[in-house]
Amino acid sequence: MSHETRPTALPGEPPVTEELVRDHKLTDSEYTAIRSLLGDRTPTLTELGIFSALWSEHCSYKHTKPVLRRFPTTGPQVLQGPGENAGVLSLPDGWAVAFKIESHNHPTAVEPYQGAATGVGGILRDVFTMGARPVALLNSLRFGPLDDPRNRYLFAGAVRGVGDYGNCMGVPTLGGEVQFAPCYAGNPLVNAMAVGVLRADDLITARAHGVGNLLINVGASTGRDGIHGASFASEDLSAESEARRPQVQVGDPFTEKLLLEASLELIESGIIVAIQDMGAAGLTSSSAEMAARGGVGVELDTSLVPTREAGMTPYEIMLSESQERMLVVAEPHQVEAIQAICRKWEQDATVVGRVTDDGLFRIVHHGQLVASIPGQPLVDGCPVYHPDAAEGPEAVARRAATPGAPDVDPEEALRRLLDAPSIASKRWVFEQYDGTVRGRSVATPGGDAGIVRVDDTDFGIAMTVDCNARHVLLDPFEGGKGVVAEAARNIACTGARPLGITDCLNFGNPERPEVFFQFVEACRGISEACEAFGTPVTGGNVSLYNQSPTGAIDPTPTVGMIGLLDDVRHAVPSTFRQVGDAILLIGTTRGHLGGSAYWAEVLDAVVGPPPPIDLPRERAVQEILIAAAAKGWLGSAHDLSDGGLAVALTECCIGGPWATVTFGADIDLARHADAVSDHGWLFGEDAGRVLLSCSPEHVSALQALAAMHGESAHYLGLVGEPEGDVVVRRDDRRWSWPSRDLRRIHLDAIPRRMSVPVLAGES
Amino acid sequence: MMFRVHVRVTPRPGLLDPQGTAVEHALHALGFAGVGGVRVGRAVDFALEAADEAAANADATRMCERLLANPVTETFTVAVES
Amino acid sequence: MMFRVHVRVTPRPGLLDPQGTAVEHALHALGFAGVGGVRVGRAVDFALEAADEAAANADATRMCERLLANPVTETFTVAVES
Amino acid sequence: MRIAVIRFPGTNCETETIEAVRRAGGAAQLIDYRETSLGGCDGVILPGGFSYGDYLRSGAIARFAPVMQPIKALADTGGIVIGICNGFQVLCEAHLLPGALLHNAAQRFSSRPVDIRIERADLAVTREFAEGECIRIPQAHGEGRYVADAETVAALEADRHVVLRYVSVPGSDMPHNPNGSVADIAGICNPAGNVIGFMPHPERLADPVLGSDAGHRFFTSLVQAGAVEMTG
Ligand SMILES: Nc1ncnc2c1ncn2[C@@H]1O[C@H](COP(=O)(O)OP(=O)(O)O)[C@@H](O)[C@H]1O
Ligand SMILES: [Mg+2]
Repeated sequence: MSHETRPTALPGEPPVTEELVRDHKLTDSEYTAIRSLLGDRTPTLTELGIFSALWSEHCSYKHTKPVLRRFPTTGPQVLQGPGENAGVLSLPDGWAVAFKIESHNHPTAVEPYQGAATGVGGILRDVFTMGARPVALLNSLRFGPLDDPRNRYLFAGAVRGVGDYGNCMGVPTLGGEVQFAPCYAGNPLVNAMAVGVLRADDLITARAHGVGNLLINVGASTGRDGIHGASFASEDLSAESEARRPQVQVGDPFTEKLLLEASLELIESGIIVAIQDMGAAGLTSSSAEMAARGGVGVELDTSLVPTREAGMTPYEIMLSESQERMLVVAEPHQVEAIQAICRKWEQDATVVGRVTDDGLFRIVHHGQLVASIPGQPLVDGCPVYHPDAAEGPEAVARRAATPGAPDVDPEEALRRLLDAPSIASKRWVFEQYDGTVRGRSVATPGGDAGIVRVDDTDFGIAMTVDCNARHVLLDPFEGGKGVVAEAARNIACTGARPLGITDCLNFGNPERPEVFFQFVEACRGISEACEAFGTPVTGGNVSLYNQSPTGAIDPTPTVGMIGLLDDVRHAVPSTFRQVGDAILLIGTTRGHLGGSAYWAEVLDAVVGPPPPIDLPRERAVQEILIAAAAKGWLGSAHDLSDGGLAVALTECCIGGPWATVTFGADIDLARHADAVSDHGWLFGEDAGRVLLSCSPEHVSALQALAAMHGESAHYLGLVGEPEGDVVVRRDDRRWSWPSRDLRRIHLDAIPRRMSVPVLAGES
Repeated sequence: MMFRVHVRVTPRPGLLDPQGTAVEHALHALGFAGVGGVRVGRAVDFALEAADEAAANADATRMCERLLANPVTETFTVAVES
Repeated sequence: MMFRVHVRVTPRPGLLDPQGTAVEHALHALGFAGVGGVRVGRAVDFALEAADEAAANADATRMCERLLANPVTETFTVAVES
Repeated sequence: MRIAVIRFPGTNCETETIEAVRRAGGAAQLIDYRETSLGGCDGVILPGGFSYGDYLRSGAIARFAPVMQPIKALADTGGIVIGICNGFQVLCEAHLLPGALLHNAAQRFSSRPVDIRIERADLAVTREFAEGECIRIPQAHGEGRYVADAETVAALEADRHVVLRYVSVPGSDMPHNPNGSVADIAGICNPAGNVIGFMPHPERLADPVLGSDAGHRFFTSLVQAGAVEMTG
């Protein structure tokens, strides 16, 4: 390879000017830092591109590092915390679970189908890079209202993209969420989460070591896809950025399926030192990060990288975000064995570089040295920023406000809530996702959490993604706690014990104090809740600059949580199962309407303080659910979230997405929380509440169990006849709805709106 | 006047076309060695009522821009015959 | 000689084409009233090395019969240009 | 009987299919698409998935894989060949079964349970059922709309080659036919009854731990069929 020490520009390469530097989204102070790093010389174009990628917000976390450091990340169950491609928690019998969530928001705004599909492809690679076989997917989606054709187009395209990629990979999608709000119209959110299982001792990390070891490019060849994707993901979406739009990344799930099998076989065979997927900033970040983690240098020869198009420059090859590629480190004598395994799976494996002892990140192209950068500072030498954080006055005002509109009659209000796409059934969405492939799905979408059985054991992994962005907007700290609390409640409702989380922090421009305030406070809330629940943060992803001409998105810190269900035969469904079962409500009702879906969707007012979160009591509720499920006392359990008791009761009565019967119910609120208003009782969103059903003989035992944990299980009434009415009584008031009508409204809300054609053009 | 319109929608040059690649490999495996650069897209045929050929062309082009083709990832050609 | 081949594969006449119907409805909804009989099929483009145009045509036709079109449901047309 | 479960590039249901056969007490073995023999197996399952990414048409490219030669030979000599989902698509493309499977009428992937009626209870995968019995098992596909010309469909009906049919059950608010298949056809067989293809996935619901094992009897039937074949 090359022995020069000073990199030189390639013929015809533009000189690095101040303008070019600004074009690469590097500030003057960052550029000064770069020059001094390089011994006060001007970087080559290739070096500039490499810095712009690794020092982008997306790769460097330069605005968020100090805040993220405060997350609790340890616990007896943690095998791998933040810093690797995915977090890993230990399971019984030597098993482990690897999981991670990641955003693909900006690519989705540009091209929803490919943007969402490649988001799923990327998160799957993060998981199998750890040596884990992907066993489940989840997705968290945010779009503008469905009455706008552009939003319908983005929504339909993203859902199809998520589905097509995961379906082709043979990984079931077991959970997710979809919300609609005007703030996402210019800037949709697509967060994809993957869950994989592995034997704990097969865990492999992405650390390059062993001077003289080789770097091997495995998988698809490199094209001009998504060049500058990393810095693209770190700027506001504007007309101008649309123009500078990078070549769209196209996903190939067929190749990824083969790459998955090849990678797992390489890892199991024990013949490789390290493996790392090529995600954002492709070859650049994968090689530089592996080298930095291992404290070594690397030299890459870009002229050896298989390319899809002729005449690609080292700049393009280093920054390409072509999908379905992995970088492997191995001892030279293993190359043939590696190529044999790759051939079996019809994947190319090409030596493109080697591990060096000088700590330098060197790029050679046809024998010419085009980049030579000190490796460690390249990866973590980016200046770190401490932006101002201050709550905006309008946020304070919003929290203090109350709706202008008068209350709506409860029977009508519930119908409108169920017809709101954010609350309505998401069957139209998850029917496009294979939920049963692999034959291990214990709970498919439609309940509180998905459950997948681990291989042929008795235990299962419960999983959910949640974020009530409205609550976070109104009070980032309480809202942040609430996100973790809702996720944990969803997990515990199935009978599983929460183990840990991964987070995807979607926010606006951090350089705006009111946005950074939301970020800091939400993270503080998430941290406190994770401490209280013993569910450490094992990794995640930050997506900032979710900012369109119409302003910043609501703060959307999505949490993906994993839980352990000791015996999948004890999995608790979320809907009523038996006429005559007793209906109990765990938790305390104060009629808290601030930040509620009722105010937002029916009274059109996103105002008020969200419900405060009492962490010890949340924990108590989880313990009650886990214990009761293990005893087999629960017919069903469903947490109260958007829309409060009325919506939760409806969801329990109308059955799951494929149910053929609906149940009536008759509950009486008298003698419970008398001070609470009718609307507060029906639609209030006090946290820490769960609606249970059980056969009558277990009522007293359940109430004793609840009392033992300092909670109460209020007896509300009975599950009614098939196709019966849902009846709620309170003193002299009586509200009632035919259960079948409620089901129809809940199920038709989204399909009805999507039956109008969606446009491909006019993007 | 009634025209027959034939639209071809194909992946933009430079964009990865996994389907085209798969088809190319299959064709080679079937012994069609001389094949290269396979791209797979959509063909849309329809009848179109328009004042004259120019108008038919203009209409069809609008249809491609608005619905039939995805401007971000695809290019299209329109052929009109009477 | 190198030729460019354009293949169109379309659903057999008489065979239901729900995608075509959906596209037609969408076009009507967008105000393109003059459209009718929409059929959606596949367009396959590739380069082909062959002795002469007749040979290219013959090869491309074989490719359609063997792989590119399903005789049970589809018909195809081949256009060769040098 | 020893069942060869075929893996093409992109196949993704091979593991649960092998497990389902073994759970029913049968022997199953994974066979790679590059093989030119079935390694001594005397029955075949083409499992679900996305062979060759379903590019061009599902099953269109897999049809030419080397392993299809011994499979055709086995089928011609009356050996049992089962195609599930993508496997069904491959069998149609390979002309071992009539007709074709096109994109779902709704133009969307459809993943959900379907209610199906067992129209023939005398075949290798149905002998443990009663004719007319209805069961609910999962289905998940984007290209499951069975089509064939009118004569073919008429012949399928007349000769009772329709094996499984989508049926509507009271209270269900999903279209009973998930993909627009002609005559609600979910599965068919060849005239000899030894080649069978269907879209639903019994192997995904063949273990009581999952809350139902409605699909289990497809595989006990298959194992039975093998036993009968050997003794008879
Ligand atoms: N995008 C999606 N993908 C898969 N499943 C989804 C998606 N959106 C919603 N779901 C499923 O629909 C059900 C209801 O969603 P949601 O109302 O968010 O549940 P919860 O309020 O309990 O968090 C859950 O089972 C969830 O997994
Ligand atoms: Mg919810």
